Amino acid sequence: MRANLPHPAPPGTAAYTPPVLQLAGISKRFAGITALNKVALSVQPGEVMALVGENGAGKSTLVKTLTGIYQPDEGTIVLDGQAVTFANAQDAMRAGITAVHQESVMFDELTVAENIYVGRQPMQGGRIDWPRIEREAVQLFARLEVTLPVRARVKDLSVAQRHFVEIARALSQQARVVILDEPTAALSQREIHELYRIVRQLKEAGTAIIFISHKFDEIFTVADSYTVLRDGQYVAAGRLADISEGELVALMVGRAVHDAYPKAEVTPGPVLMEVKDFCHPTEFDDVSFQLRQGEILGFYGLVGAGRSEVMQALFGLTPLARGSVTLGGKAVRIGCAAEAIAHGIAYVPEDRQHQGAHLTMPILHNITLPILDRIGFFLRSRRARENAVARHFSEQLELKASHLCQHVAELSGGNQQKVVLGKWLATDPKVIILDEPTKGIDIGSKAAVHRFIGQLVSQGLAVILVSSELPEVLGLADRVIVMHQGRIQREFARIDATPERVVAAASGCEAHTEEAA
Amino acid sequence: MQATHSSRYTIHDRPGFRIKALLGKWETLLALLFVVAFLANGILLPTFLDPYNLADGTFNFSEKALIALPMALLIICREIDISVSGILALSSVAIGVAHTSGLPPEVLLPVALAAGTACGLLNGVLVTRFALPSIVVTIGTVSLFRGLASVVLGDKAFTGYPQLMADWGQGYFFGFIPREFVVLLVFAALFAVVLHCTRWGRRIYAIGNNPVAARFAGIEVNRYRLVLFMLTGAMAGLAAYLLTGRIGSTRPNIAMGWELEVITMVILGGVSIAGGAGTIGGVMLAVLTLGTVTYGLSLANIPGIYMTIVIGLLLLVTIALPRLLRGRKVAK
Amino acid sequence: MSLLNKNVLKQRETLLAASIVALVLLVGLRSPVFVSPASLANLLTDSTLLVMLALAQMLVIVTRGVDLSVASNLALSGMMAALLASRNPDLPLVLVVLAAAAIGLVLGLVNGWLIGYLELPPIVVTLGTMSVYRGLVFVLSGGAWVSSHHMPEHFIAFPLARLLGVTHLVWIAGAAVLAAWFLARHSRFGRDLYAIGNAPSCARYVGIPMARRLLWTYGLSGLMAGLCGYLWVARYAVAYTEIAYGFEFTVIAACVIGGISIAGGTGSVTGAVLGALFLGVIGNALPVVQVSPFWQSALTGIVILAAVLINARDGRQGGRQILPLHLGPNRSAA
Amino acid sequence: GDKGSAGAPPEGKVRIAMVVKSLGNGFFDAAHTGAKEAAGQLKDVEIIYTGPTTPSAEGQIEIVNSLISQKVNAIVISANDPNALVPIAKKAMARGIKVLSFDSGLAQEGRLMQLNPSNAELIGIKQLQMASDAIGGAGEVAILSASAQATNQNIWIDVMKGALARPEFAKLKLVTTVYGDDQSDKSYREALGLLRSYPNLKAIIAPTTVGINAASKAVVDEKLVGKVYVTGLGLPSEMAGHVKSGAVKQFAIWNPIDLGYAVTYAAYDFVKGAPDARPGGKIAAGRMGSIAIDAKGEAAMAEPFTYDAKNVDQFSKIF
Ligand SMILES: Nc1ncnc2c1ncn2[C@@H]1O[C@H](COP(=O)(O)OP(=O)(O)OP(=O)(O)O)[C@@H](O)[C@H]1O
Ligand SMILES: Nc1ncnc2c1ncn2[C@@H]1O[C@H](COP(=O)(O)OP(=O)(O)OP(=O)(O)O)[C@@H](O)[C@H]1O
Ligand SMILES: [Mg+2]
Ligand SMILES: [Mg+2]
Repeated sequence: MRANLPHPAPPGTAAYTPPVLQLAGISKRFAGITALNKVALSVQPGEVMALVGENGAGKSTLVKTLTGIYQPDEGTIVLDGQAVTFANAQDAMRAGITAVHQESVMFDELTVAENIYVGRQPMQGGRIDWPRIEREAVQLFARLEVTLPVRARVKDLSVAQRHFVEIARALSQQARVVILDEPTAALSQREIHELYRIVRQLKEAGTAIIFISHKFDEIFTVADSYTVLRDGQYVAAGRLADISEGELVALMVGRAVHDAYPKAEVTPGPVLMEVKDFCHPTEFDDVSFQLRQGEILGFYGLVGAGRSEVMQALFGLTPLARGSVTLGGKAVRIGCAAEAIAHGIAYVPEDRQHQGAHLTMPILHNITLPILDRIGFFLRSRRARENAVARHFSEQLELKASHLCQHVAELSGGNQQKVVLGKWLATDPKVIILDEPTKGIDIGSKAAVHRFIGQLVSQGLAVILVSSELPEVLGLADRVIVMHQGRIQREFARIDATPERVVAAASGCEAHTEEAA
Repeated sequence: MQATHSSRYTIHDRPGFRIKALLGKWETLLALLFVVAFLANGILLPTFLDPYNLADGTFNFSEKALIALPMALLIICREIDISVSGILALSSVAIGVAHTSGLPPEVLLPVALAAGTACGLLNGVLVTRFALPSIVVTIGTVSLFRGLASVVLGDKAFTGYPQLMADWGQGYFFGFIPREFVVLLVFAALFAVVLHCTRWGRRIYAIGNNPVAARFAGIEVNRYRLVLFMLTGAMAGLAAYLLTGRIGSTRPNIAMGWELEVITMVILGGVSIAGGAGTIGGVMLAVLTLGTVTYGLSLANIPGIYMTIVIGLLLLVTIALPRLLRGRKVAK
Repeated sequence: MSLLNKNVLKQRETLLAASIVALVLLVGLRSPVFVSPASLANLLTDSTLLVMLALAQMLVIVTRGVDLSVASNLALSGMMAALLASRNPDLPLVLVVLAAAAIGLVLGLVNGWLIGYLELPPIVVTLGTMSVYRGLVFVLSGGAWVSSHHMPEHFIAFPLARLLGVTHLVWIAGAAVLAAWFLARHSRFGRDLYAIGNAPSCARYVGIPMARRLLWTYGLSGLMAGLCGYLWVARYAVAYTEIAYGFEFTVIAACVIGGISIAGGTGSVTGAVLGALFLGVIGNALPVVQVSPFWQSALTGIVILAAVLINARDGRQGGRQILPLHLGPNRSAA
Repeated sequence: GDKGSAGAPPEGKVRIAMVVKSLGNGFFDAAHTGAKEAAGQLKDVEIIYTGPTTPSAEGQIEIVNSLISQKVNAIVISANDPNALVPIAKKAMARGIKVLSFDSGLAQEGRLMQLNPSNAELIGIKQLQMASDAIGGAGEVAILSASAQATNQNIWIDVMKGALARPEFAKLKLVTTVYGDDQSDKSYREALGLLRSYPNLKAIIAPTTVGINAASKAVVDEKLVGKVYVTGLGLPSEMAGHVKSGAVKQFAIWNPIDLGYAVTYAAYDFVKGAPDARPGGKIAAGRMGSIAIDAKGEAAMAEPFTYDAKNVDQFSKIF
């Protein structure tokens, strides 16, 4: 049993109950950068603390140092009044600190149950106790009130389901501190609400929760207190009750940011692209829609609805069973991505790590990859041109990097996303498809991206915006198409797209109710 | 687009020049190694520095190095070809068949190239069409190719090749620069330009670095793979032409086990087996270093088997040393 | 879905098993002597070494690695065992076998250390040690043969001696299969290997001691090679530098045929065993059915490719099933 | 690429390089012993013993290349490929190096002289003779050779096939020829295959050391000792065990020590430019007396010596 020693009150909060976890002077350096610089933080049992900061502020790094994945260069971690050090993730888990990390931690070929207990399977007489693992997994999901086949291989799950497996892993250990690093990034409205419920459960059970997110609405919904990091340094902490959204943003960005959804007023021009009767054996069926010049067409749907698949087919990545595309009046064949790019279509994929970025290549090469044809054959002699292009877009997106030859892997999650975005803007497209473009981007940059989308349409581009963030879709789109189970469920004009109706349509209510999952 | 509103962060074009970065480069390490080996040989072995000997020494690795060039591209592209020595054998047989069936000497080179390319095509098709891992495919095709060679030859051998081939295989320019070596240098330059200065090369790196993202960026990943396999086959065919010309005979066990030596050259050259990194300069440095070391050893009449030990250790040390110096770093 | 997956695996393995039986019968038709009990028993005995090495190799491949040095390791520890036994004939056999295994283990651990703790790519490391170990065989033996009359009787006799009518080789292989199965399915060690193979970068997030696991995986592979080294040398009653030259590729081929993905993370003991048996059958059938010796290599190559293609057929996953399944026959084909 | 006879005149010791098919081969190690003996007697001779790791022509070429650079005085070589080494051998001779071949010969234009251990005829007949002796002159025999490309073995096999026509071998029936690639496991498997496919097989002729060992082991394992006899070419030190086990009654090998000894003397004569060192002449080979060179520049030594239970132990200590 640990003794509860008295504590200095953690900064900004009036602490009556002693904190369960307390950090002091935590620093972490990487090759070049100082990711964390003397960070202090403290949480109490049953407290939900929002950890906020811009991309690259050091949130994830802090999580990793807390969970024994990185070892801090200096500083102390005090758990229940005892200074602790973690050699590896197992130590942290045993001590009761678990996390759902920003990047997915999944073992595709293993079953759901095993994914939860991987690395610490309960043993029984020298061999793994499989029955027990499955039993406990079932109980766990029952407690979370989500239904998942524990024997399924996770590679067969949808992104959302995978996410719940990770959450289950974090909760499988009787944790006293649970850290959620951008848990809602891949989730759609419905799952997000389930997540909230789980968080409240934990809260009532007296677990301390560190909640990392770039979405302020959810921060103010679930969290009690906040801690702000900026450029790896502790900036402020306090109770959310005592602070406004604007003030919080100002704290983390170090300056004021204006409304997140600046809708540039453009009146949609003539029809630019028409998609007719797209069909795919397994993924989607008779998808047809029009896209006007200068229009932002929103695609909403539950994660797994098949939006990305449609877009990837439109971009020539997946062969169609049937379907046709007309661009600017004349029919075009799009057999491969190269042709799509040639026709002025750009697709910004949603899966940054695997589909978007070349992590161990320089920013420069990432950005110019799709437009090498235009830059020239002998790239050596075109260096200046290449640099100019890359710099132009990095600056417009306010990329945080030291030089253009830096490897993308060294950037924070959000900044990686910006590189991918820049890469596709550089193709100077007529139609740009943005699949979850602001996934994991901080509010400051998000505003930048939205401003940018505004600019794009005002220059006569047409934008397809696939997003699982309802406010974003409603805020930006002129029309909203809602997909459900691979088919277009409904289309809303801007005016009559109310959150309720859109969400309802997304979950398959209205009309074909027999299909509702 | 419209005028850039400058960002809050300043981004330089390239990192400031740091001597440490230069020293940290693999090529620097290799160059150092090469110089050391060269000097050591020069000091210890009286016969080493004789220009004629040095020139002749290049015969030992020229053909292998010619295959190492496309192999480097393949490995950068996350593929590998274990079957090169099999291709070489089969191409050599093709030359023999063509020659014995009375074709003129001039067409023998095209024949070799064609045969090699065909083998490469088979590898490429199996890898790209059926999405098979190349190491698996080529483990299969290597015994297929060699097998076919021995099917054609039985227990016979092709000999009595035309002078033209001998000239290219054994001949010299200006009396002492081996033609094979010149051919190698020309191709090395060619490959270096393609890989480092053109958009083809850039795309090869991109594919090796992240094939999916490359596909999303509009690169015809499979076409590049296919072409690289065919290129490797063709270069193996060229090597077959030169080797056959040099030794003037064809047997099914010709060039047995070369694949591993070639791959060793490439890896020692700093090409990452995980793909996406490596330079032709590095590979050529590795080739020269290996050439120097082995030639030195054989001048000292050290049995070949000790050479394999030395080469193995060389490989292990050169890849382990940087890690040991840098200490174990956190994997990303 | 999971059930479906398991079925796919099952299908693949039953298919392989079936084709092995078919092959045996086919050869039997051409030359009946092949299916005589004695011949089949010998076939089994003859495949044991490949089976054992394939099992160890499987564990390695599951971690996304490969061990090219097994054959050299086998030769080295085999030669050491032979020398040991011939130098002091009255040394108990147990000690000789243990020595061979220990040497193999050490050689394997060298690989493991370089790969696990220095995070060097397996193929490169084992490519290097492959030639180093092979060279050492020559150096330590002075290039000389150790042949039957140098070796003590019991040393040679053991592998083929019978217990309950079954050769020791088969008993040992059987034990190895059981051990591997338990390791792969029911031990934390084994499961960690699968996790590592599935997502190396994620292993540290769940606190799997990757370096240590890899160290011992390659150690295990070495141990097996060492044991097989003794068995090989004793079985053929001769030890020289070139023994088992190029055998590493046969072992890898066996794993590949057994459906063990080079990409790591998947692979079953059954697969490894069947793959090895498959090659064993081929190797024993070719001499019996009088195909021209010049065709043998080509045929082996074709067989490997065929097996790989069959495995690949159900290996590739298409798109996901997003559409509801009751759309009609033509669509629901996933 | 000819830079005249850059091979400097032999100052001091005469350096003779012995290039063998592959190192770690008992036969050639014995030949080396012979060469050293000769060197000891000739006083001013230095022997360089070398060869590739695996028996490959390419490997030997690299070695000869370096020997040329070292300007050795003579190269005596047992070639893995009679043609593949000709170009490099010519180059060596062009640079004033005397090239001789022994055991497994080079094509004529590639060497000054070829010292056959014995002639192919003798070797082939001898092996048939031993087989027929073992099985009482009648029955099925099979051949288990090295790789299908092994030059010597193929020559001998042709001789045997030809000789089967002779009356004394009329009752011998050669059923097949298989190849073990000089790998113990494959040879063993092939031997088993023979025993299975030919139930009334009487003898296996294996003109290669790995093969004869594997075949003997197979016969023992199959408990066919006394029913099937193995014979062929092998070294006493490697065969003694199988002779004891009874699987082998007789086997043959020419004396590698004498071979190495003689070829060293021959090379010495050529370097010193002895008047008779030429096709049609003869060489003085120390204790071996003088050996005649025929018009094609070939010389042969005695017929292979046979070993059996009586003498094998005595010789197994020597080579
Ligand atoms: N493995 C690493 N090597 C080098 N630098 C790193 C590494 N991991 C993170 N960094 C750097 O540390 C800083 C903090 O990164 P971190 O991922 O913690 O930011 P973050 O707050 O999580 O941003 P985001 O909200 O985008 O996820 C960034 O500047 C990043 O470039
Ligand atoms: N079970 C799975 N196996 C492999 N990839 C998957 C799986 N589930 C999702 N993905 C991939 O992850 C990405 C996001 O998955 P998601 O469920 O969002 O599909 P989606 O149809 O794009 O959903 P959305 O409508 O939100 O775009 C998609 O590109 C999809 O290919
Ligand atoms: Mg983060
Ligand atoms: Mg999506």
